[in-house]
Amino acid sequence: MTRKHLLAAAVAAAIAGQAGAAETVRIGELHPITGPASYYGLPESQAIRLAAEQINAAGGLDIGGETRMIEIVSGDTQASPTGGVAALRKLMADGVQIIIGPLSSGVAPALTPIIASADVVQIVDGSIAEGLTDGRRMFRNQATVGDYNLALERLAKARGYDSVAIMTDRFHAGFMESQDDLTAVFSEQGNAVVAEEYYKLGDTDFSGQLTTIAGADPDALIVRGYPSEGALITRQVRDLGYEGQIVWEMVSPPSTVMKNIDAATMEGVLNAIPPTTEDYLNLGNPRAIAMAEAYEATYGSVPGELAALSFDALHIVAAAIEKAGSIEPADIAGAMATLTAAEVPALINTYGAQEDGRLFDETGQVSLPGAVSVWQGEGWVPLTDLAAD
Amino acid sequence: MSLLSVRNISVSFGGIHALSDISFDVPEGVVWGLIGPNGAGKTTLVNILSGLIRPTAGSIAFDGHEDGPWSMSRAVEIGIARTFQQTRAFNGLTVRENLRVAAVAGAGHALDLGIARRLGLEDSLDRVAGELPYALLRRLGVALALSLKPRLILLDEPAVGLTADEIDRMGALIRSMTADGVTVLLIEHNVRFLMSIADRVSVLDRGRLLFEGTPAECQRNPQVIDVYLGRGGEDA
Amino acid sequence: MLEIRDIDVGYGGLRVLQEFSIRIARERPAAVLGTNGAGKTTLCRTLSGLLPVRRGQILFDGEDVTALGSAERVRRGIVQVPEGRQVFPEMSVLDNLRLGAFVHGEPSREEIAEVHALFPILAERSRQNAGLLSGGEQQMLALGRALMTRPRLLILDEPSQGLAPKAVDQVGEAVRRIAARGVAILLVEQNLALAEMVAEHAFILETGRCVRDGPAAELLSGDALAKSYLGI
Amino acid sequence: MHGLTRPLLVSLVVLAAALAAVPLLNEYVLYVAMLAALFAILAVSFDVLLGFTGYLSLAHGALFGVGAYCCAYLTARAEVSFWLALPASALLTAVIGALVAVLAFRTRDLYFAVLTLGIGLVGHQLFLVASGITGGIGGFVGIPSMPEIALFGSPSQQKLVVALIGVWITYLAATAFVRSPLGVACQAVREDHVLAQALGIRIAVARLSAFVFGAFFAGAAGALFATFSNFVAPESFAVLAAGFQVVVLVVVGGMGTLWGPILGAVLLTALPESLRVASTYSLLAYGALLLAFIIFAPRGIAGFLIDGARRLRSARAGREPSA
Amino acid sequence: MLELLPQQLANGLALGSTYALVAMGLTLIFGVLLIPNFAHGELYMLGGFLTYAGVTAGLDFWLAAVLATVLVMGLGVLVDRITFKPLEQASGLSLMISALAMSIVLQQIATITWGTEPRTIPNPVPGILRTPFASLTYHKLLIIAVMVLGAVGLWAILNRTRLGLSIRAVSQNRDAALLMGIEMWKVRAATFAIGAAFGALAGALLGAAFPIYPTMGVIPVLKALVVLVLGGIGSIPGAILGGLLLGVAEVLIAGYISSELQDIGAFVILVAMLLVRPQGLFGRAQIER
Repeated sequence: MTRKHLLAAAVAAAIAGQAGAAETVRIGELHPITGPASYYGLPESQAIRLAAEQINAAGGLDIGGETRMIEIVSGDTQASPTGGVAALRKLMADGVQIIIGPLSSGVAPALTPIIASADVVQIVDGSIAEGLTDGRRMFRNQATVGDYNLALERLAKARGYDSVAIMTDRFHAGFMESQDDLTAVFSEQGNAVVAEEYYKLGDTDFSGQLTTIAGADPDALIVRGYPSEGALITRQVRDLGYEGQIVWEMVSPPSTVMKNIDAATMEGVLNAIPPTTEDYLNLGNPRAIAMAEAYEATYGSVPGELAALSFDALHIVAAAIEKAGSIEPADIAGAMATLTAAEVPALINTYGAQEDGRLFDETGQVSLPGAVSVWQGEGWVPLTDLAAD
Repeated sequence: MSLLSVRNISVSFGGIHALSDISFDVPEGVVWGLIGPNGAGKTTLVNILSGLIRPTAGSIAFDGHEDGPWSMSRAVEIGIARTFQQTRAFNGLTVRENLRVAAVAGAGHALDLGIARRLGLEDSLDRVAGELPYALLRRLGVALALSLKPRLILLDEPAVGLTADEIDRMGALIRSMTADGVTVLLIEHNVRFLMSIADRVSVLDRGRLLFEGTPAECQRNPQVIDVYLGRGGEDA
Repeated sequence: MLEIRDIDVGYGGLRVLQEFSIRIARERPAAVLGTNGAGKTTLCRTLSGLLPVRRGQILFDGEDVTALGSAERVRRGIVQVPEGRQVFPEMSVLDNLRLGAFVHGEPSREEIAEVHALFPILAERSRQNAGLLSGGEQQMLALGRALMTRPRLLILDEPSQGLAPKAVDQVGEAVRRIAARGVAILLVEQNLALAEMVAEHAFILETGRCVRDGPAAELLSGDALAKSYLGI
Repeated sequence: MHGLTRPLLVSLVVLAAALAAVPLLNEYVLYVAMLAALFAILAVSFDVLLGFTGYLSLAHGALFGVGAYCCAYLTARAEVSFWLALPASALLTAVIGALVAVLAFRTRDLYFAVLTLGIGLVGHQLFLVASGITGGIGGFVGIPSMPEIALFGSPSQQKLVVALIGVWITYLAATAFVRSPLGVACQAVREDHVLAQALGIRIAVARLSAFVFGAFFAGAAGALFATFSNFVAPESFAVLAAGFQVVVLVVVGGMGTLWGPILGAVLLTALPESLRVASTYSLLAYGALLLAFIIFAPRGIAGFLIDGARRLRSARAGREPSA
Repeated sequence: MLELLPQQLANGLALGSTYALVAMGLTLIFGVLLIPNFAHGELYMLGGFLTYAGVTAGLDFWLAAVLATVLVMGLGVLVDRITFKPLEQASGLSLMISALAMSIVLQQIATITWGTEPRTIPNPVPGILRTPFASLTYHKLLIIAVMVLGAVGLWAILNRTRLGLSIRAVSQNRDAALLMGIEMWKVRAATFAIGAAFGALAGALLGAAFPIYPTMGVIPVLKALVVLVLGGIGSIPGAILGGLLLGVAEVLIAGYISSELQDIGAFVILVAMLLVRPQGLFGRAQIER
């Protein structure tokens, strides 16, 4: 054990030597910056950098009276478990003790054992897989898949669907692991599940499954996965003559949707997930609008759907550091556990407060209940009354 | 008593008779020559004896084993080894490795470099077979077969492409095999060479056994001369 | 017409032709005779440009063609009927003939008719796949295909191999007629039958070297070759 | 086995040097080095089949997964000691490898490659579908760590030490195998299987043993991977991940030598890590480097080094290299 | 369930046609030149992206598709020059690795140019043909038609043109073809261009139904490999029949057995097929080397 401490001391000394006089707070972010998942990962990474720049421009962090700037260190998970672990190890070897991320549910559980045994605090801003947090060192400001399903379940109940069919992306860890719970709730509520079918990311032809589903003609078809397949499934099932309600459960930026399906076919499709960046923009959330404008000015593109979560994650970390007055992971984690939404004024997302007003529950999880929106024209519109359109 | 006894072997490929009703007996300790023009079926016969292809009909007995025709591994097991007309060696391996493969993996005994010495390969042991000069490659082919310590060796045109000196050397080698108790069945185009070392000769023509006798009888036989030079003969 | 000067050809460590030299005149069809492994096919492939020459020169009509590619040699009229005939088995007889004329564009009807006249069987089997022809018919096709190329020198690599004697006679007859049109002939053979019918001059090839040459009548009749082959 | 002395000594020296470097490495480098070592085990075992027997199997990544899941199940669910689970996983993988081999060896060349590709894809799908055992897409969580070895360093250092010793054992076993009568027979199969048969070699036994040998060590590497990561997911064992990766490692390292694949594994694990700084261009650079490499050194690093050494030797001898 | 069978069969034929379309280019290049061009999937991908680029620049879909196809044909020849030509003497394995490397390079060029966001070309033929037994979108009918036309076109090129004559000659006997004065580099370039054209055309057409993104070619090429082996490597009829077989099998498994087992089922069919007929449907028995 002494060896370990020696090593840690040596690393700390090396870092101190590196950082020199203008000491910064190093915060690591782990997202897929390269590879196919970079479409989701890059905006998250950029939103974090944006938030950091804004905080620094406003004078930096006030840590027990001392002012420090934030330095973001990026780690590319390449959306693979080994890539993610290597990136995390690299960040830790560089002395980073505060981690934001990861996005992928396939990466997150690979990081957990390492973070659990290290002096690091983590806030997950992407993965929705169950577990992952412990309320001591590991937190999450993203919804869990259970939160996602909550909206679906309420929708099915309110609409009184007699029969539902479910198409699930079996490469999506979160959706797959919650499949049984979801069908159990549906059955309990009297929404008979008449078909449970699967597909995988990258599939292009779903006609085998969809012909069966269209033949069963359920009141609702629930599609769980990613928007390009969602758009395809929607088109193909309509082509097969299915006329029931189509319900998506997926993060689906309208820009991506519009690149893959025409607006007329999408009209009336429902989506049951927690509100996304786009939703907050549509709702006229001023902080969302400010963030989007700054994002566009900096990166020349619109922020991704998950950008608001990543943006929030950095602000939560910053608030926790200031509250703790320390950059020790244990202190930050302690402050994070007691943080209230009011203490983080920059938050874009509307988190449900815990009973005692805290942001995180005792397992380190925020409450971010799903909501239902409907596709109208060229985008999602929040649905206020579940029982009617 | 004959070492190898071939009875009524026939084989056809796609309706064409490559060999019809071939029978002969090879006594122990001789060099038995087998000649005939291209397409006569000589290599087919070697392929059958070594188990590479199965005949359509007929039986083979060898050294008390009556169960022929047999598989390639069985043939090696009972003491029949062969060489190939287009010399086959393991081209990516060195000479030493080639011999090791034959001795260790094929015959199941240790590498014996005496064979390499006998074939004049001792200076080339570390050369890659694929880069050997032609004559050495042919000798390597024979060395591989000898490494199996066979009782009968089937040599498919060992002298092809060799210079006169090398042919003489090959002839001496073949004679020395019989001295060691190895019986030789020798297919050859170079009739001069064959006649000089064979004890007895069979002539194949279009799948049939045309002649059998001593080399001297063979060279005098007008039918053999005609067939061999590709003059006349009856239609197939 | 064709002059080969001291060429060395080989594969890897193997030297197949060594300091090989011969001269061939248009008006005297020539035969190169040798046993298996003497280097006959290597010689043919070298002349067609499929194998590089390591040393020496090949002159055709006084021009050095040593460095030319196979297509250019074909254009200049060096045409080969390869060993084993090498027809395109899954193509029709007609398509095989068209390929013969490839370097000159589409063959005219007259050209095809001419070949058909020489080999009537090819007209009969025009639409059939070449792979379905008998050995002798395939040899006719290979010859006809070579004629379509408008050869000035026709190299024949063991055309009698695997043929029945009657078919050999037919091939010999055809080659004589081709020679009569002023095409130079280089017949590379193991068997005497065809050479006796066709050649006026002969070379004997042993292990990559030309060991004897002379008028075919002298070299082939009597015992000279029988001695070389049979060792009498 | 007197011929084994030299590889034994040389590899011991290399191993000692590698072990001596372990205390100098930080956690990140330790992790990457550990991955490289596991891939080296995979590559060396795979080379016995690809480089020495001449068969391209794309099912090796799936066999790696069999070992990983087997060890995960044994240690996490059946609570077997890791030191028992490791050989058990390797053995089970060898048995499954034998079944795969019996199927696949009915074909050759590209057909063999595609058939094993199919088997590899089926294996990956089975990891996904058999979620009761494997945890499905969510992965197998909570695999116990290797028991601590009291003698040496931090857990990460211990992992690397075990992995390096694993490479060493694999290398020696592979060396012994390729020099054994079976291994010699495998090379005969690779070079010319008709001649091999004519020499009485039972080619079916030879190539089966090569496949099983490869499967055994792939299983062992998988078991180490599972216990070192505490978590495994099907994605790591997809044909497009480990399945192709191991082919690339062996070909880039140099087929038919046993040290070449180790160099290949080290280089190609280090390369993407060193390209991390280039982020958006890292994959492009990786592809371009790989392309350049295969074009300019088609026989791999080993071939490149051997040629270089030969040229150096003949230059020293003052003559042209002979053809 | 059984009343859905005609619909499922129609689905399967439509899916199978997409496989056949991709596989034809791959099998042509392999059959003629013995090159496993795994980068075919990236030519397919570029066919999709370039058509998309053309359509978003305001071109008519068909014009854009033709332009993209021509561009990708040139690219196919370039891929051969860079990836395979320098390795003429090397083993098939080296060819495979260099193809893999080229795939990565092309994917990354597409990523840098267009990003990884999936997008779909607006469907040029909207609408559905409904019959009492089955209904198919016009787009699927278009793909089946293009597959059939492509096969007929390829047949015509191979059997009715001089170029085709030389390609067939090279595929049957390379040496004899050289003796006819056929120039290898021309055949090589033409084969790659035609093969690439099939990839590009498939990409353009399927991009009007399926999302386009840089790694979209990976799975189709794996499927095409399976199709190749099913049908017999190098055989064009084999590619078509193998493609249709795989498509129908996948759809029927998803429709009647389990969509979770779709991939496993398809590969079990492959394995079973190879065990019964190791050379594929139309393949010649493997030749001893």
